[in-house]
Amino acid sequence: MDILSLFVVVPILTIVGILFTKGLKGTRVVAAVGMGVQLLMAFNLLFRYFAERRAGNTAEMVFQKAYTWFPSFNIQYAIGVDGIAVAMILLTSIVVFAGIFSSWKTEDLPREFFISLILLASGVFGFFISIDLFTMFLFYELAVIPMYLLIGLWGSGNKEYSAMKLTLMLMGGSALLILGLLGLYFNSAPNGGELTFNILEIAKVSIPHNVQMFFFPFLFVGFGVLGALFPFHTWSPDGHASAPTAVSMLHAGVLMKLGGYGCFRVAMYLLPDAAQQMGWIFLILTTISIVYGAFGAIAQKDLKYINAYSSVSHCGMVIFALLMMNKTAMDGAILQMISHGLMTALFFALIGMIYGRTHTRNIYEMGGLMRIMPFIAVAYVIAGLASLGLPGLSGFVAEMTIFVGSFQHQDVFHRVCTILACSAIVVTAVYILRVVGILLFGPVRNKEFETLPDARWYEKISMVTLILAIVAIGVAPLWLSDMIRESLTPIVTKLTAAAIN
Amino acid sequence: MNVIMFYILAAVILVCSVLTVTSRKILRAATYLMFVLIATAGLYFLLQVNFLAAVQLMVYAGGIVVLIIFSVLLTSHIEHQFELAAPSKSIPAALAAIAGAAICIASILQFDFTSRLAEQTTSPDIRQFGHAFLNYGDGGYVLPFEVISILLLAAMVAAIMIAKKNKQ
Amino acid sequence: MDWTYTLAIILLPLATFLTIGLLDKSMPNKLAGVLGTASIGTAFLLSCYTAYQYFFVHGMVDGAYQKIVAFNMEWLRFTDTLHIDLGVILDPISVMMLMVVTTVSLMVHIYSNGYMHGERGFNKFFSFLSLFSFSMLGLVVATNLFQMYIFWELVGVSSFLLIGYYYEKPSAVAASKKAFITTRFADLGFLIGILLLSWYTGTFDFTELTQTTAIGGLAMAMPMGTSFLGLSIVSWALILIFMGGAGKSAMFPLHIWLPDAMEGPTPVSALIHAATMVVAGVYLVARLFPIYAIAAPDALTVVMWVGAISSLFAAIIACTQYDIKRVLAFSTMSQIGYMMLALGVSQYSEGSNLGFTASMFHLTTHAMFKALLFLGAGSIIHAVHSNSMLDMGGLRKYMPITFVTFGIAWLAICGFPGLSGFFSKDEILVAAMQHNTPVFIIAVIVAGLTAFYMSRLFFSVFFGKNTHYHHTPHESPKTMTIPLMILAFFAVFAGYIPFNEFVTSTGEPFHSHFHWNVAIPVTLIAFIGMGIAFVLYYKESEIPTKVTKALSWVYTTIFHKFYIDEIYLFVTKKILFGIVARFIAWFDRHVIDATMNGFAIVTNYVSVSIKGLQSGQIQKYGLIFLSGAIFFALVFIYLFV
Amino acid sequence: MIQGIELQHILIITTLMFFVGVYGFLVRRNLITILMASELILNSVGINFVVFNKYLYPTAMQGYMFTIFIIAIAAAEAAVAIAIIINVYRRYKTINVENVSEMKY
Amino acid sequence: MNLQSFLLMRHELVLIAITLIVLIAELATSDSRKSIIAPLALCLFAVHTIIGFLPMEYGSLFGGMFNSTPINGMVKNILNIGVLIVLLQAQKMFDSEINRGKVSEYFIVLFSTLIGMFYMVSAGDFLMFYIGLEIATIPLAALAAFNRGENKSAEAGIKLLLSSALSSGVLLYGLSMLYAANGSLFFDALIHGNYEITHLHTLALIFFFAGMAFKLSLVPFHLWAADVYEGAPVNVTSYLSVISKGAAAFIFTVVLYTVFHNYADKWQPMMYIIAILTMIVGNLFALRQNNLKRFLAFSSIAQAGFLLLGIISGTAMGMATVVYYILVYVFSNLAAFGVISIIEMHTGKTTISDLNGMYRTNPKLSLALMLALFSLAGIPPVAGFFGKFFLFTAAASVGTTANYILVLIALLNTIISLYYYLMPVKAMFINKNDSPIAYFKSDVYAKIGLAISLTGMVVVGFASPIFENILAACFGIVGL
Repeated sequence: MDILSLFVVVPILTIVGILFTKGLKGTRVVAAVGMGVQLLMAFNLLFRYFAERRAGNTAEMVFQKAYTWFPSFNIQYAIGVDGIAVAMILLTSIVVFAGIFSSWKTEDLPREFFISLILLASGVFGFFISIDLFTMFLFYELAVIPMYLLIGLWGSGNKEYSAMKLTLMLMGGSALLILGLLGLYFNSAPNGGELTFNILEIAKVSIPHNVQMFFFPFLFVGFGVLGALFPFHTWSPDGHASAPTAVSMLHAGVLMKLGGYGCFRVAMYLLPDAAQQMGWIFLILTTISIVYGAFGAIAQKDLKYINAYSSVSHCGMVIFALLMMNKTAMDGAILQMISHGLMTALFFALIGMIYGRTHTRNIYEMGGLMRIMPFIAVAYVIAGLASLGLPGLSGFVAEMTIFVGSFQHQDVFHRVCTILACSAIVVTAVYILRVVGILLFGPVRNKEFETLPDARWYEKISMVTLILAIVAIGVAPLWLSDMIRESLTPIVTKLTAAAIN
Repeated sequence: MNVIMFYILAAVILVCSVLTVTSRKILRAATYLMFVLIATAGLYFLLQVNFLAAVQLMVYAGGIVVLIIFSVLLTSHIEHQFELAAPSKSIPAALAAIAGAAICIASILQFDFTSRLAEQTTSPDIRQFGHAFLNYGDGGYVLPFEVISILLLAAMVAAIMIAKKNKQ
Repeated sequence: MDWTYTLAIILLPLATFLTIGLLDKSMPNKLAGVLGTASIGTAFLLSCYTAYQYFFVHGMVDGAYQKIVAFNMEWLRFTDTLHIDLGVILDPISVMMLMVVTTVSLMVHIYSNGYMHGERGFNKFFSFLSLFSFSMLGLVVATNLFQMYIFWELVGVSSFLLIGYYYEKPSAVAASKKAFITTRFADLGFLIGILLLSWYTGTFDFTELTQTTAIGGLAMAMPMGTSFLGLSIVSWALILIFMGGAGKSAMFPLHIWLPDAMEGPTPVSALIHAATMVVAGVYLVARLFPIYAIAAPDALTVVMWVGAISSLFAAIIACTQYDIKRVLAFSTMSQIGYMMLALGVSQYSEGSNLGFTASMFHLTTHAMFKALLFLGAGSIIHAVHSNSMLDMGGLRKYMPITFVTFGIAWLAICGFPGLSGFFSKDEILVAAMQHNTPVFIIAVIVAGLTAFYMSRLFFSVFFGKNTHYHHTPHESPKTMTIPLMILAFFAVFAGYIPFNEFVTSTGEPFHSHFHWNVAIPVTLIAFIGMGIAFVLYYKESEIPTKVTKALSWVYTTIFHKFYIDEIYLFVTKKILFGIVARFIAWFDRHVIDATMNGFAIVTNYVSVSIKGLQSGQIQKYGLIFLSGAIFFALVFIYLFV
Repeated sequence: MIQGIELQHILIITTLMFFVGVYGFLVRRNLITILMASELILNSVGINFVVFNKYLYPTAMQGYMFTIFIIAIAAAEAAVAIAIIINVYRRYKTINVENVSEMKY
Repeated sequence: MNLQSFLLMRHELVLIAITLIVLIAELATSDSRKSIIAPLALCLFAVHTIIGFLPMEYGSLFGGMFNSTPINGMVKNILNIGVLIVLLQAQKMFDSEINRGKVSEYFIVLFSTLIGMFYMVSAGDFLMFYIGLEIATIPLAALAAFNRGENKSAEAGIKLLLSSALSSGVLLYGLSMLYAANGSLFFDALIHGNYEITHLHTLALIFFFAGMAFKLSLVPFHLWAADVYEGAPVNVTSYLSVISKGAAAFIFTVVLYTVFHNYADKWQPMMYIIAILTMIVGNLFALRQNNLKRFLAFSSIAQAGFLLLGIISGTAMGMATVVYYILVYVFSNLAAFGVISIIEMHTGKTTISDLNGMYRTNPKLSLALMLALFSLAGIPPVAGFFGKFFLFTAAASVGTTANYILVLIALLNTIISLYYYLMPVKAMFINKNDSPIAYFKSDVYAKIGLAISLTGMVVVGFASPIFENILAACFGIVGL
């Protein structure tokens, strides 16, 4: 078994293992062990990747394997990773691991919960290791669909509505996506030869310009829906608000990244001319996303809504940076994906913990939590600081890379967009501090909350894992940034060549 | 002579067809239907396809119409006069039928049949039919002949199945 | 010479922060206090050693103090040329700042051991103090703009944490929020400035940025030509960078957070909001001074005017405030305005760079006497349990040490001859006079006002009416008074350091002499200010009330700080967060989301409205069947050939 | 071939018969009369096949044969139809087609 | 022609033999021993299914009336598997007092219709095609009216029979015109006929199309379907919606690709319109349904619309995707019907709201239904995803913008369909219910049936040789 396929196999084995357990206790242990192994494997992959690169392997993707699956369509099970995928896999395994511990006390149908959760995770892993568009899409859908049950069954509030809305909108996105994929497939051999779904193969040919222009919007918007691109983001607030903790973590932390990842790996990489020509439209949309999401967050009272809008803003930043189409900005975009993944997961984990104790998410009903549950509160402050881009935490690294990269464009349009996007960091500070001020500081508003307990050990594992990752990236970003940058070379080269044309 | 005969038959077919679908008494409708079918058989005779004409008479006029009359007796009051169809129903139906007929006739008239007319015609006799039915090579119809028996069996069993009362 | 040990100055506080922060409650308070103090003490000693090494052992090369990069490592790479490094740079101003920061910080640490005694978050307080020291030192030794920005943000957040130290007090929370957001807004300008500047220069590195030849090249290059609203792009970049500095240094109009920041514990006010963090803006401009002076004189003019206006503005307001810490806060703002003004009137050439040196000089002396003032005020508050001057009076009897040390600081800030403030102020005024008369006049007025409001404060606290106290105020413990005394020493003698020998814009020392023609009139003006205050406040009198009544409209406006806060509140709370944010939230739910839901609703509606098709009537089915066939026949026979 | 009669004439008649049947199918209320109408339809098609075979392609017997099978199938269909109609009558006590519409929408 | 030639008709002949054995068994057994008939028929049919997979030769019989080709054989095998599952699910039905007396009739009629379909699938001329079609329809009407005790069943029977009479009338009229225009009813002759396309040709095509569209329940020729599906006994409904439709879809494709391949300019646009209409109307009606059978009826109408996407391409790949989708659809829809029939037979519940909270009492059934619905909706990892994806691929392979738009419309329709497919899932998993369907043990046969369908649903997707074999078999159809 090759090192990459294991990332899909281990979750499936974990699911099988869970099938043999009874009750919450066994289930969660199996899930935690499985995902712990996954986490270790991710680190192993990271080191193996570095070793491979150091050994002078300059292939675009390493650990490549390809098995023909449907020969007549030339569909392959083709896998391989570059630095970006490795980073995303690492992110995913961290978030999933933390997610398992956040759902330590899932009393209702625990087996089903963990199975769905891990199924979702395996979809995500599969997505990141795939270089064949078909399998990639298969895993993509696999990751999206368990969301319905996860939200509908274990969620809270108006969960049925939210779950349905989320599922339908995301599936709407994937509907556009299929069209785009088919377009790519049928134009993958313009000069004759075998059609292919393999990203690396398609990247070698130059697809006719009019074809690019036709399919780019489908692919980009298709992925953009999952990446919460304005105005297709409205599933996000409701969905996140209703989802159970671990699901919000995974969804905002990892699943939304699939959107951004697809945007550049598929839409922009394979259709560079169209990306260059139509980028401005989406750039406007993402600029709106960034500012709009941040302002949207200010007016909310519900913790999860605040974070959901904040995600809209941050994920907007991801796509914004991608559309700047230079190495630095795209590097920043991917750093931002990872950073946002970690901190939003932390946020949702914390919100889950707070909600689990107070049974409210309305910030005005709480207050002074710093005194009642200092551990959670401090973690919340850290997450908040990461979110508003404090140096030393991951958010800063990502945002600065994005801004510096975006500023490499010297025309007025890009500059204005960049400056508008920069201004969001102020608004971010406003809503983060607003929450911190109301929720954590100030007097305790509800006397009943005085006796609530602080974090339990499993919650601490969840929080500490994420915080460690946030700090690790924030303090020592160079290894990650370089790994991503070097992997961006082929993509940026294509985009640059397209710009010259 | 044939021409006159044809037009008489044609008139009977058309008029009785119309009467079949407009008559307000059900038995009369059945009778008109029988006339249509018999006239059709007449047409077959006129075309010198005698075997077919005989089949038409026996199966259609003799079998089906009797069956229908039976069921009429079982299910309806003979004296019962139907109400006329509501205009909201009959007008769209009539329009659709007329439109359909118009399109079909237009297409038929535009088609160049004359160049395809056979130079000489044959009138298959019963022997030829017999050969065709039992021939399994080119131009043979033994397969459909056998297969239709399955249909008949199935229809029979099906009719029994529906009509069968539980033994209790 | 190996300078790597300077890294320890920065890392020691960081280690302390992590140790105390992570162990938190499992560490005894005493130990935390001692550990924090010891670590900053070590840093202080190392700084002294560094200063000694830098100025006296290493000394000048080619007649100037050089920039020495003691340590540098790549931290994050953006492009081939643009990368963030973390490192330690040593040059006159950074060494000077190291000294200032570690000194004040050490004093505050010692002082806090007493002041914060028994507070619940004692350990947290010390860990935050260490965090701040770390950030501030990191800022000071930054080798490049982005490192500066990084630590800039970190000091911002430490300031936020420390202002909000009493987090259960809503006003403290609000103040911390306000401080952070205001400076954050300013930092936005800083960031964009960095982006602009770095895009044109291709580097963040101070050494490269401030090389005069490079600047010359920059001046020749394209950006000088490209102008926006009449100013060159470099000017804009530098103005934006200055905006960051103005935010941190509470310059008009970004000063609104500083008075509120006094909600923090008093040692914090002394350390962060008087002596160190708030002068970061001045330091920033000083750091980039060559570019300002050579490539963007326009920007420097802006610096000058902002400084001048701020100092006047703050001085006027300070005259009317009753909260002892707020008076000091406005005074801080005013003095920093002075420093900015001094930078603004300076130039990057020999002979006319007096302002630069004066500014740095004033920065140092101000740090000493202002920290002393704040710590003294803290001592008073500690005793009286109130911030309001109205609750105080005649305290000299109860708190002799505080009285004496506070008095020294008071004289120093008023520019009493012989004390530190006198010398540094004098240099600033001279520089201003040489350069720009209106600014000079403002500076003189401010000097008078400063003397007035400081005396007002001093007299009404230590003299004035004999207030009745609930429990008799008493002198503070040793841990608090010792730092007061040490600082008093500095407040007196810091003025005798020959700054022109060490800290100059070019690194080359210049000769300077004392300008009696400026010093004497200004000192007189200061005395007049003190005199008026003496008359009004030495004894309880009716005159102040009468004056205020006579000038009621003006007085109210000034008392309310010219309503700047209210304007900000209106723009931010009401318009941005109230109207815009709410509108967006509404828009999102009721327009965009509704559109998405609309698809579902329309689908459903259509679904219901066509259900009649499935009527259950087989003949209607037949009719539709037939119509369908006929429709297709029509279309494909006649229309679609 | 009927001497003197053109193919088109016969076709017009059968087409008319076909659509009369269709009309009957669409408007008659009694299930049995609907069945009768459908017999008209089949009958008209039968004539078509015979006529085509006779007039156009006399060499093979495809048309005749088709008609024979149509007749057979019509018989089977009628048998099953009547069985079901009687069943309907037993359940609904009427064979008015408009009443046999429990299932809709 | 020799005796070995009969081996080409192996599927049909074995099935006829089985039918006769059942008939004889009915006559030969006493009343008390009638209960062995159902298992007997089932076993025999299972054997028949297996025999179907034996390697066979291919060729043409009876002057070209009967063709045996690889793809025909495959389709027959697919139908066999489907029928086997239907029979497994039907076993429970014969336990009831009312139905006990008509077991053998049920099998005879059902097998006869299957024979009809086989002949239709193998037809080499329109006569055999028509006879097969009618054999596959007329007795089915009787089956729909199988439940004597129910109004709805009788209504379903008469509706099916009468509407099919009209549609076959139209179809026949079209065939007669085709005969007039081309002079033959044999597919081979029609393919090679060289002629310009006149109005009469077009008319023939359209009437033929309408008749087949009726069988496939394509909008606007679909209206009978929902009522009949709802009224018929659940096993008959599954048979109608899966087996009958699958066979019709296949032969429809074959005829379009061979006989009418010259008319592609006509039928492709027509199919374009009908595909869009079918998907939209089917989905819109399915949205509102609460009765499970009616719900699946409309869903299967929409599914037929998707199927057209494969046909429209006019290539071997298109045909392969159609056959593959039929296979997928057999498993998916029969799994769904299987669960529904189990529920209906054990508890008498037939609506979606009855499913509320069922997961907590009957988790396995719920999971099975969920997987089946996911497969129908085209969600991985079950086969429906592959089936739909390939259909879209086939439609897009034409490469015109119009076809991409068609695919887009289809994709948007999958979203609507996802909504209603999730409704039962929501009912079972999410909705709370104080008195959900109590736990019950399903009978062994039904379990086997479900197991086969579920296995099929998973295996068919992932095991690529299945698709590859189908595709290989599709090459060589004349006209491609």
